[in-house]
Amino acid sequence: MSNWFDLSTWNLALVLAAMGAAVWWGVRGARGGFRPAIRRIAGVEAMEEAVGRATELGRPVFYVAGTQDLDDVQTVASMGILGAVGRMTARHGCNLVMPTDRSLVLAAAREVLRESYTAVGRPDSYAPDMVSYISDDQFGFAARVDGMIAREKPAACFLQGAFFAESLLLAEAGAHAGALQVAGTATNHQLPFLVAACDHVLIGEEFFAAEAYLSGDPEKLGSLRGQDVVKNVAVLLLLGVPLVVTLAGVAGWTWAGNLRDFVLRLLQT
Amino acid sequence: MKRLIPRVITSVVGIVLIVSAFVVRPGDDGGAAWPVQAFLYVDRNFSVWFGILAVFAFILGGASLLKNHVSKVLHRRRDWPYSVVTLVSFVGVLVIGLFKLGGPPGLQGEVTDPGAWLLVVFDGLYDPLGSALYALLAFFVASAAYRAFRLRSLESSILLVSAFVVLLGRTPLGTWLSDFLPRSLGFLRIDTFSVWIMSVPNVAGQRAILIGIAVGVVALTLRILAGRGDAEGGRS
Amino acid sequence: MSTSLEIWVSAALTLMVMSFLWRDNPFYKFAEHLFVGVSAGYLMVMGFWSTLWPNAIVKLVPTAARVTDPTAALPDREPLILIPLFLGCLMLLRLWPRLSWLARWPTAFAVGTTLGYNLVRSVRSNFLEQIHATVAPGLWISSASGGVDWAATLNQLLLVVGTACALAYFTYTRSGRGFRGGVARSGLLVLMIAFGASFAYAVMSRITLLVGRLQFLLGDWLGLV
Amino acid sequence: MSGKLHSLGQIDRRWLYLTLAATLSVTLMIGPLFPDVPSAFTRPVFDSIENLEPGTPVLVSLDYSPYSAPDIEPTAEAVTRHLLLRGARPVFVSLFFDGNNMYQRLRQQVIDRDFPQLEEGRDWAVLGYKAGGRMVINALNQDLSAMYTADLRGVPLDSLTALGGMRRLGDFPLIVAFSSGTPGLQEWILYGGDPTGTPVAGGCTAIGMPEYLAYFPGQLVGLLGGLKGASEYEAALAAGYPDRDFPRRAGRAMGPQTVAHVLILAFLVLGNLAYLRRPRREGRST
Repeated sequence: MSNWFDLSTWNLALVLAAMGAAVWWGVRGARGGFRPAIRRIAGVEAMEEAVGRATELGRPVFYVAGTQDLDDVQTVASMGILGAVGRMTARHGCNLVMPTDRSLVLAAAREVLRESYTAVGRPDSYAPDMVSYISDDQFGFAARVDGMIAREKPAACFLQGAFFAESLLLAEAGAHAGALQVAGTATNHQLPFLVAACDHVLIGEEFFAAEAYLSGDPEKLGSLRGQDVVKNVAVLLLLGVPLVVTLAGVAGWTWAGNLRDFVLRLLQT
Repeated sequence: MKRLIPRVITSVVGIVLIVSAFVVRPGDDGGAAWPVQAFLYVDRNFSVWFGILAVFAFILGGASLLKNHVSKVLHRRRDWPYSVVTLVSFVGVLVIGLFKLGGPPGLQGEVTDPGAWLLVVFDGLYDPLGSALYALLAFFVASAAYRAFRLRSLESSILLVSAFVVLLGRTPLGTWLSDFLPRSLGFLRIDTFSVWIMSVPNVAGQRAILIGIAVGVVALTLRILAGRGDAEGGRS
Repeated sequence: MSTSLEIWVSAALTLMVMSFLWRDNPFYKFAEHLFVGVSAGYLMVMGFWSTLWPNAIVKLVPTAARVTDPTAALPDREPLILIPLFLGCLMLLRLWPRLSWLARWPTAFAVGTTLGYNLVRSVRSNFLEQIHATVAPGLWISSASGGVDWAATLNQLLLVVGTACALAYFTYTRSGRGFRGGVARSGLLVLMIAFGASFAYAVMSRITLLVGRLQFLLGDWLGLV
Repeated sequence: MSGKLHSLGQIDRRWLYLTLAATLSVTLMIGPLFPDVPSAFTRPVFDSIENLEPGTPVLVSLDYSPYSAPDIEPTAEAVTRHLLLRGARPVFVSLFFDGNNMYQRLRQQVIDRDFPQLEEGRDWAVLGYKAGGRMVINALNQDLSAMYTADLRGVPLDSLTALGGMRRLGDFPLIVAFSSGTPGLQEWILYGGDPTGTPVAGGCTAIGMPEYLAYFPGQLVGLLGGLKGASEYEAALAAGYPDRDFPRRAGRAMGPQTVAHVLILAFLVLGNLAYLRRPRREGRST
């Protein structure tokens, strides 16, 4: 073995295998028909509320699926969320406006919305020009969407997907128009600005969890359950190991010292 | 077949590289068993090959740009004259760079050597345009600070207060404002407090995000290597 | 005021971009489209001469090394370099819709390499090392004189609890009420403080870039600074 | 009063743009220099370079583009000066396609200006940009020659005395990365520092500072964040080498920087006052 593998990396291999097993366990459970309960995600609940409010006020709902192309995982996840939003606007009979900056996203979004409107029995309310192509240019797109928001004064703006610097322009326009804004992104460096300017934000991982929840895909939900097991173990380690380290150091108990050495070796690569 | 082959490629490549991370790294004398050598060869050369593919991705990007803008011009779509600007500048820079115009004679030397025309393109066009586009962001932040960043909920309030303290702590104003505090309350000084925010709650939050993403990476990687997710990120 | 044509052109382009602050206009559009073309061309040139030429073409046809340097020693031929070149050519097939399915092969290779390399490294550096760095000091920090450093001990406790709560916020498959809900909620507040710090530093970054541009306009161009 | 404040909230954003530009321009023309002292994040970088043996090769990665240069280039300049002062031999690489150009600028500003007696290939080496991002680092882990057969001038690696016999990344005693995003410091930690055990020190644009601090001090020796980090480093350099008169590029830019922070803070306060005092009946539904 030692001629082939670097045995000092045993802990890394062990942890990797354990994490993989947890995810596999979650997915297998889901395939077996188990549906894990998902905690309430405020941003998701706010979407339904926002669409209802838009209907009452007779004003449109804006949806921007980020500014990246369809090869970005976040854009793909955004299409899942768009499907759910489309079902909401179809049920309430409220107007949906979706500007896009990529022709591929335009095509995909039309397909998703047509399915959504058909699924709730309102195929007649679906119109392809709900989704429009604006421009590929980052700021050019933002400027024109800003103009649309200022004119049409939407009651709700959903900014869901991968955003870069233009997030500020879009969120500011929505806030200024008095829209209820729900943002969601895994682009970490834009999160602070979105949190400051929007009413609800799906933060990083939460954005993908929301998509899994809204799409109802059992495998995604199962994988989520497996990941949660790993994270819970990590939380326990974070809280428990410092206690053991302290006990070993202050009280000088041998067993605590041995446990400390083992766990720290496990974590030390 | 159209779907199977790419999935097999992804899985095999991914699994081989994961294993190779655990293989022994012998010193310069070599002398490892042949399977180890094979893993090390793959580990090293796939990195090099990836770099070559990255350049093809640049080429593909340039070619799609060409295709898009040529079709805009041919069909006289909205704003087509601007597409001419893009096309001319793209082809121009390509000629200047690939033929190494200026600088050392012929194709010799480095494309960024003093005297090369590409340096002029870089300093006269690329740098000012890119820098100005990024500098716009300062204006957007200023206006959003005034018009959109609101104490609308507990979360956004905490965020804004934390941002406020950190920003203030980085100016002499912060030092001046907390000068009245007695020595014993030194930890309440705005500049000290802002360093504390950076090194305690900020690090706690950032570490949680990193740990969370690492777990997500494991799940995503396994899904794709098991052939469940689509390698292209799209839906199957 | 500068007498260099290059600086005048740069200044004019800078002002064209800045005119966007007034409103979207033809000058801005011109500048933006110019940037798209220039940067795409520049990227391709750098990729070609820095990587494709020495790492692929010269390795396949060693005499090519003499093109850029007539005195160069010729390297050994590496026939296997044909594999990435072949995959690269397949990638370009994406431009022809009928053959674009073949472009999935190089993408599959790129995804496989990215995932394969990244899995181990991100678990090591972002999972294990991060937990290790947080827990290893324990909860009892001694001062230099041998006693307890109360401030450092308190900070360490807050760091440990803060990290745990913030991570708990990123778990979803539970009801989210009661104790666990409270933990997750306080984790959200830790995250908000962290985002506040990010916000402040992002503001700093952006202001710096603007100062840089103004230094160019007022200094290099107008000579006022 | 609340009516006035509310109408303040409706102000056209172009007035805000103008205020910012005017304030910054005036401060730039006055040009104050703020005194600075190295923080706990900056100090370890300075010390680790101060402790290098003369003649040690150090891998220096220039991972930034000209658009982020004002926020990171002053750091790169100050640290490179320090490396050369200590007699260390920087070996420049880059993961950004603008890297070779950024090196040319650094050479003009630092080497040509302050160290004209040094010689390329002997006292420093330039391997330059390679495409592939993190994969470049991974290849360097095993063998520098997997990625680089020669330096930018075409001189084979074996003939570069500056390399001092370094064969792979793990041989270097220190990696210094200047980073403005991805690929950058995080990739150097994940793919370079952690697998090989080589210490990584870094400079980054301010925007990256909060995230990279998660790696400090275990996986990262120290961190110079943005203009402020550069200004602190310049101050440390001036204190450590009082007989050399180096430019204080970052220190000079800190004045307008500071004024702009105060202005943004004022915008935040005023905007929120207007928000909190808005007439109730309007609520959100306007």
